[in-house]
Amino acid sequence: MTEIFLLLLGTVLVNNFVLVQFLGLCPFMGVSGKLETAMGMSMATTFVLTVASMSSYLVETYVLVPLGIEYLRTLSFILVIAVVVQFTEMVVRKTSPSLYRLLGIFLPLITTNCAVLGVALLNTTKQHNFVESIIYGFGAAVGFSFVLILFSAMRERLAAADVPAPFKGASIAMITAGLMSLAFMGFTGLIK
Amino acid sequence: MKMFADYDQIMERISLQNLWDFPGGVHPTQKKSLSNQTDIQRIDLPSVVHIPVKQHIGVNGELIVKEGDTVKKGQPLTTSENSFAVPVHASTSGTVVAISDHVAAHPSGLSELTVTIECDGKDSEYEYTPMSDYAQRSKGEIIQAICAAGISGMGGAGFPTHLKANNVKPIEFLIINGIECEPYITSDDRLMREHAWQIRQGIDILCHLLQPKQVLIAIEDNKPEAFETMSIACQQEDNYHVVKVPTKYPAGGEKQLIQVLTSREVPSDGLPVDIGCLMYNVGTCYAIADAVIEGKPLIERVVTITGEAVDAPQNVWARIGTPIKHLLAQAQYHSEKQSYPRIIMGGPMMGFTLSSVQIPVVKITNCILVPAAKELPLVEDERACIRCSACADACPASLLPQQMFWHSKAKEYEKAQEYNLFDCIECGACAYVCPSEIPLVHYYRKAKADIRQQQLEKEKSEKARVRFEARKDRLQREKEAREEKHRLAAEARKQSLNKDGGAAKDKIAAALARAKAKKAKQQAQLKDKPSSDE
Amino acid sequence: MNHYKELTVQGFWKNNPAVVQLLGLCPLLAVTGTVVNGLGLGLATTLVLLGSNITVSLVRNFVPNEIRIPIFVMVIATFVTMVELIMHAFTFELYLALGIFIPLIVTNCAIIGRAEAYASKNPVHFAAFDGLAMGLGFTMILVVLGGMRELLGFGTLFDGAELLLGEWATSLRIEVYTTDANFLLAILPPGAFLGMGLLIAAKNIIDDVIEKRAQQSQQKVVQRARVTGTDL
Amino acid sequence: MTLTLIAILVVVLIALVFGALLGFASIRFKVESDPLVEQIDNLLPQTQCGQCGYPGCRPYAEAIANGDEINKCPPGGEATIKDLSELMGVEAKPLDAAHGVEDVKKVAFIREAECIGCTKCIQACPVDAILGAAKQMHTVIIDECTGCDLCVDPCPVDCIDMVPLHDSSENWQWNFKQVSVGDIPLRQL
Amino acid sequence: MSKLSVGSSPHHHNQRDTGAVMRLVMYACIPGILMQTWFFGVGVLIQIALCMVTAVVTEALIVELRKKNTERVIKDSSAALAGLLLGISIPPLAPWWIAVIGSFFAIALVKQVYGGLGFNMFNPAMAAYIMLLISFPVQMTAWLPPVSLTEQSFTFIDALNTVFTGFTTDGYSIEQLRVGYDGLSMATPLDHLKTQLIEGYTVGEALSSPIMSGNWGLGWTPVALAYLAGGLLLLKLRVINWHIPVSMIGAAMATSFVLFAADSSVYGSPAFHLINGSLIVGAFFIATDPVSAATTNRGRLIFGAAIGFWIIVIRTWGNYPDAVAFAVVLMNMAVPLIDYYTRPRTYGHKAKTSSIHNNEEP
Amino acid sequence: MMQYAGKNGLILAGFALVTTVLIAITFYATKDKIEAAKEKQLLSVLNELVPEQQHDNELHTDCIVVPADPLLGNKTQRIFRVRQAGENTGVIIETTAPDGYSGNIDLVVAVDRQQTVLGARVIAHKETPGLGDKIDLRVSDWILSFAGVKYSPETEERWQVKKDGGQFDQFTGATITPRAVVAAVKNAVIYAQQQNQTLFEQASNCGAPSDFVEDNDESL
Ligand SMILES: Cc1cc2nc3c(=O)[nH]c(=O)nc-3n(C[C@@H](O)[C@H](O)[C@H](O)COP(=O)(O)O)c2cc1C
Ligand SMILES: Cc1cc2nc3c(=O)[nH]c(=O)nc-3n(C[C@H](O)[C@H](O)[C@H](O)COP(=O)(O)O)c2cc1C
Ligand SMILES: Cc1cc2nc3c(=O)[nH]c(=O)nc-3n(C[C@H](O)[C@H](O)[C@H](O)COP(=O)(O)O)c2cc1C
Ligand SMILES: Cc1cc2nc3c(=O)[nH]c(=O)nc-3n(C[C@H](O)[C@H](O)[C@H](O)CO)c2cc1C
Ligand code: SF4
Ligand code: SF4
Ligand code: SF4
Ligand code: SF4
Ligand code: FES
Repeated sequence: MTEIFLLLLGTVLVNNFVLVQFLGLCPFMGVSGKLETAMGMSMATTFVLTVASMSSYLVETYVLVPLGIEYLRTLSFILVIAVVVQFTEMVVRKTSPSLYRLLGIFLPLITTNCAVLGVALLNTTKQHNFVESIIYGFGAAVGFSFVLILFSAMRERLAAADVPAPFKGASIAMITAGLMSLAFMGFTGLIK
Repeated sequence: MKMFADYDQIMERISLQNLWDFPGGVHPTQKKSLSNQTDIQRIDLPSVVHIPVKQHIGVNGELIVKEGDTVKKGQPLTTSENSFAVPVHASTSGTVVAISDHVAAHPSGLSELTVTIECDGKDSEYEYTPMSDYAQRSKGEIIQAICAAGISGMGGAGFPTHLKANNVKPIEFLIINGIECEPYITSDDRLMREHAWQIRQGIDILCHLLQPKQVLIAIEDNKPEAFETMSIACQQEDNYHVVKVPTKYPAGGEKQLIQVLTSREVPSDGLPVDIGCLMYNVGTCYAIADAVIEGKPLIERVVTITGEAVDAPQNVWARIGTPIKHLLAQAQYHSEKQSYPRIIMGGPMMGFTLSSVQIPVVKITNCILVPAAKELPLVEDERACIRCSACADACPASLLPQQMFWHSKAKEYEKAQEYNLFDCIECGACAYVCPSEIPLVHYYRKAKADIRQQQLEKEKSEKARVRFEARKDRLQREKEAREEKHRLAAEARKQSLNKDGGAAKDKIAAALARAKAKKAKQQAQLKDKPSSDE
Repeated sequence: MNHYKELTVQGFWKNNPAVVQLLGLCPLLAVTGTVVNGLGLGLATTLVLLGSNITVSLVRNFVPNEIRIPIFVMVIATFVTMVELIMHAFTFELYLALGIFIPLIVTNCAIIGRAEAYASKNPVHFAAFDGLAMGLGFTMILVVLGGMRELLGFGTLFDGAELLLGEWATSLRIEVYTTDANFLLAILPPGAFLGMGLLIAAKNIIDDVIEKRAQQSQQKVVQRARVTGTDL
Repeated sequence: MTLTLIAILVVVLIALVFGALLGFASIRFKVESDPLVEQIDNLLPQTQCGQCGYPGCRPYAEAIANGDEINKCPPGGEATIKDLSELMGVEAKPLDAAHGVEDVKKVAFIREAECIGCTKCIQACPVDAILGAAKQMHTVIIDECTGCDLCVDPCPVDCIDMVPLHDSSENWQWNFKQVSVGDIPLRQL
Repeated sequence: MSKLSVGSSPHHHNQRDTGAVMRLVMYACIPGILMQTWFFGVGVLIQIALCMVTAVVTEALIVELRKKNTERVIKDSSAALAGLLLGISIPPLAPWWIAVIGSFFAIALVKQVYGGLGFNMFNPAMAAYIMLLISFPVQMTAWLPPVSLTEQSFTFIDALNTVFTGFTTDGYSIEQLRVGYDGLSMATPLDHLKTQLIEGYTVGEALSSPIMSGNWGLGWTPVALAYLAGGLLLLKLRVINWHIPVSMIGAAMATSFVLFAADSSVYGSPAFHLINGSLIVGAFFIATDPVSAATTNRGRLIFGAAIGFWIIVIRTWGNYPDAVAFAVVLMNMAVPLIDYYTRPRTYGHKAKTSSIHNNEEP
Repeated sequence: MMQYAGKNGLILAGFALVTTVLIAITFYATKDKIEAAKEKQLLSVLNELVPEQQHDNELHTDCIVVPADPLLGNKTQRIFRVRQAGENTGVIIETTAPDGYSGNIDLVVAVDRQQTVLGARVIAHKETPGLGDKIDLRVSDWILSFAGVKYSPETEERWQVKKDGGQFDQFTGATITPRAVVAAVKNAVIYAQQQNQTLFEQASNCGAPSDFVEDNDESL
């Protein structure tokens, strides 16, 4: 139990996917303009990351390893992820328009979020078992959501700030992310 | 909602002088002693009075005088058909010399429809119909009398008093507001000291109308004399209670006073009556007594003229419509004592600056403040908000002024409203304490005005869309009808042509060719100069 | 020809994937500790982008909408895996240095972004050129950022060039200065973000200057359209 | 080698299944067009003035939905751009000056003495805000007029003026600079 | 009559402006600074001066570049205060460029890119401190032992020389100066505890070394108490509210107590945590930075408590022994969110204010 | 509807076929080269410690896995054996220093049969950049100071950092890291001495060679 907790804490804070590991940055920058959107994105990402780490684990252990075709890993993972995501999108769009409004538009973006493939690949390099894989995926997503939401709340505040013209927009967002990442250095060592 | 103290609880605490408090608030220097040392003075009549047709919240009344008419003091100039209209009266006798736009008692300095009367100095009075036996009259009659006397709230908001009095909900507390929390102003103070008895009569009338369980007369503890006289005036009545309220700005705000006395909060989309309270200013009570007992309309009020730029600060009985210039002369104003000439109508916290000395006294004018150079120094430009939240700590409505300011400034009105911008009572406590000297209230006012404007525009664009679409439909229908007609005509022609036989065919071809050429030409024209065709 | 010029300008400046579209940020920030890492990953990305743009453009007419994304990512994944295998075989150390970010080129948003936005709508020669321009534009930013960080963090430039270019390149290494107190911020994650932020700001400043110049020369006016009056 | 063949076969099989799944899903879960244009159109001022370069607000709304810039509507001005930027999730930018500038609100006013009753302005007005019949003088219904000024050009005798709407103390926007009598505002805002 | 001037109400204003507030905070630092100088030498003053000058110059340059009213901006004294607070957290004999780079970073990259005073989201001094710590760990951890423990005594000129050249006039390097009593090199008490624990000693053993006298870190404790006095003054003058200091110290005490109760041989006692390191300075002078702290009262309580919690967690398990800066900057990130969700109930509204974001807090 | 779904399936399958075949071809084309590169990588580290001319066996395959031992950081480790001309001349031991400032430090240590260290290298660590990371050869050549140092119970004293009275330098502001490394190297030598002969007798059991780089993502 403690191990699982530490793994979770480690992925959320110490090795935060966005600020420390540099994964999933494009959506981090792209959809963090508004708190509401960020929350939608967070939920969507959490769902997809968890499912992706689960399904890629299955593909890895039951298809790739037995057949000795690890070199097809990237291809098969991304295929699985893309299909899962797109299928989810279609279903959500049809069955629950309100949920779709919240998550749907972000789902296609997630396929190309490298955090998703990153989780799948890191799971195999770190040789996580099934449960660990899921926890890792979930933790990564929580870490992503966590900083995304904080970041978007900050950016909302930034909207009214008197930022010098050249720094407006992406630049100040990057600098803010940099300072966040600076703060996250404080977590180094929490999990040795 | 917070727990609701019930009647008995409230009365117990009031009798123990153990009141509640409202959050925030500030303690600006009072400077009341400048003007409250002398009796309310009677002053000379001005040579003209400017009486704005509308001096209250609501709609204009119907004018019943025209230029050239002579009017008597107290003669109505407008009538009220609509219950939201309050009539205005000539405040002295004389001749109506103009009914035109005149600069109004409004921060904008814009003009409004105003009746200008040249005074004849006789001050001859109109016939009043007193109603000293009001206790025998029906409520409707009394309310009619209040309305006809042109009374609107004298505490600042200018809400038609007869509307407030025409109430059907049960009232537990009739609250008489003698707080006068604004620094400098002493008009209510003096009125209570000198005319407690008449105020008491006004309260009696209101009690007759509203049947409250309890009357609370709230006076700040910095006015011991007023407290004394009001206590004496009210001592015979069991359910009249004169309450001393700790001095803190803005204790006189309706919502805050209710909170202090009863711990109840007026719901943000509701009215004081919803929680069993109704509030009147002491000046309003005085005017009600005049109106009902003597039938005398509201044509004069007490105005404090104060500030270190006048030599003789005092309270005066000023006729409605008196140009400010006249009052300033009375109090010996010296503009050279000000580095920037500045005249404030109302107090330093909520009053507004006047852009002209021709602006008249209106029903809500309780004070004319002319500060000397160092007295109320002009602030420099605002600095950036340092988010110290001193403003939030001072806000009596528990708002977050700095957030509303950020969003108002960035024109993010939706967010500003999310922070309950419209619950701001514009008391100015926040701007008073702000170390960065940000005119916060100004931003809120701008934002509120903008939001209202945007809503109007939204409605307008909705209307425009409907009309545009209706027009498109109409055009479409017309076009179809026209085509149908053409088709029928063509068919008819065809038939007649067929009868004519072959010779006509050439004719048709020729006509068609002509039509075609014409059309082509037209289109070419249309391309470079799109305009309607014949 | 004009169109090619336009594509080049777009790729390198106006619509640069890294500093304007903000795509492909992860590798951009993660591997730019040195110029050489940046260059290596940039070239790999360019290769993949070129390949995927060509392929996507070729097949764009056969691909049904609903399986568009899976097919595009499959195409990309194939190129990435090939590049990965090749790098693994021939530039082993660089492969190690770039770590997980090579397989992650698959999800480099810039690539799928170009496939969607350009290649799937344009003929193959333009798509190919677009891929090249975008890829090199991306590489340019990787190299500049890598240079900034390497210079501040290590005081060198082109350290480890031999990993990419072979032994001869050792001599490319430039030691700009030495201290015993390197500015570690530059090579740590926060430094990457801050550097990127400054880079974008710099671009904005340059754009501003260019625009100011351009503004003096031209002034466009838009013809107003009329809703009414034409079909009565 | 056979292993490789099997492997390839497996991947192909997976792809087959997935492709079928997506194809199936795309039909099973089909949805109709998006309501975006509607939402955009709701934000536009509906003056139908055409300054954006499109014949009317709705066409411009459609163009925005298809990726056109959001800063082409002068009557809507800054406020509309802000709303649009929020709806579309893009950065707000200043009004494109090529389309005109944000102006004070105006309405058309027909100098009735000069009007010859040609009805051209009626035909030009997109919201039917002008009253009158052929050969009679025309008037503008102020409440209905959107201030689009489309009626000005067609008038053959140039009797239509666009006059700014008056500020009243009720719709005053707390702009002290407009105060006619006052001097310097205490605080420059 | 001349023309009248017009403006918006209120026309009345109380007299304490931003500059006055900032200067009050600076004055309140004086006891702490004096105590620090007493124990750690004049280097402290040199660092403070360097930081303040650089900060003010940087601010002036940038404001000038942005064509704003430079004089007004400088007069608000916020840059000077940020410099001062950075100055007191830099080791007294650190080379001069540490102070310069740090202050420049604080003002240019943490404050002015956001638009200057009031707009920055992060605490400039602390963000700069972290930047320095991770960039130049050697210089930034080179704290001197309290004066009473050093063998060499050094003068103002010595200190100046060390800061600018790295050596005292007698040619001692900072390394040599740091070797104090018993030939042991000196770290701060927190650093000392941390390294001793890694080496496998218990807290008790670690605390018996000369830099500690019992729980009391030598030199550090009086300094902390002096800052406490200044902090209380600020509280009294209502420059700061009680919420942040109280909740921050309270949470730190509570967290460390739980750990201490669980195993007193590996976790420091609450008292140890309270009087060592910069917890007190942090609670009164740093976390209370109005610009980057939460602004609602409930928000401040949460903000302070979270800082206190993270301080103990990072001190205990993190790599960085003095955690105040990290904890403060970490919580700076959460401020907009905290503020958003802790809005007070407005007069006349139901308990839960309506919100368009009806999702719960993550 | 069904045939529509089928068509999509076929298209996707077609793409899958082409792409997998392409990858497979590349894979087989580069396979040997990759194996060789991996081997070379491992060898290059090993050969740095024990130069080519001092051994004649295939270092990277002549390798055993040993169970966890406190002297080797309580983890299963690999040991490579160095033989020359049929003689067992030394071992290269993987070991872990558990008490670095920020956690484990992984090392390889080469020891000859006279308990003299031939060389040591840090493979992976998380020490603070600028402080503890000087143990890394890429940052400073401190680690080279182990080469040629001999261990015996009598010289125990000298196997410490200078501050504690030994012969190894500590770093400015960081003593813990070098202490940990010195101790780990010393323990590895002691382990080699204790196990001495047994290390050479077992059969190789390491399986396919893999490189030393672990946790690549975390040391970014
Ligand atoms: C930010 C920071 C990072 C540190 N990193 C290391 C490290 O990597 N290795 C180490 O031995 N000590 C590290 N230390 C601790 C040293 O500063 C500690 O004081 C020192 O190891 C004690 O040894 P000394 O006897 O040289 O003073 C670090 C300290 C700080 C504040
Ligand atoms: C739009 C509006 C409607 C009101 N309607 C009523 C009403 O129906 N009955 C009533 O007793 N008071 C009514 N009031 C009066 C308020 O309760 C309040 O007494 C008045 O606004 C003066 O408050 P103030 O000066 O504290 O702002 C109304 C006020 C406003 C602004
Ligand atoms: C901030 C604020 C302060 C006020 N102060 C007073 C006051 O001191 N005395 C007073 O009679 N009314 C004051 N009012 C107005 C009251 O809220 C309320 O309108 C009035 O008492 C209702 O009585 P009326 O309708 O007779 O004017 C204040 C209003 C506000 C918003
Ligand atoms: C009570 C108080 C505490 C402050 N603390 C800090 C601080 O910790 N760090 C800092 O850079 N500035 C501090 N300032 C100064 C100022 O608010 C700061 O420079 C702004 O963050 C710059 O925008 C403080 C100011 C006050 C009034
Ligand atoms: S009082 Fe002024 S400076 Fe302080 S938070 Fe409020 S608006 Fe900002
Ligand atoms: S003016 Fe509004 S925001 Fe300011 S203190 Fe008064 S009620 Fe609060
Ligand atoms: S410019 Fe604006 S108002 Fe005019 S037609 Fe276009 S969208 Fe409508
Ligand atoms: S009257 Fe003229 S300006 Fe007004 S809406 Fe009609 S066409 Fe536009
Ligand atoms: S490259 Fe775009 S999310 Fe990582």
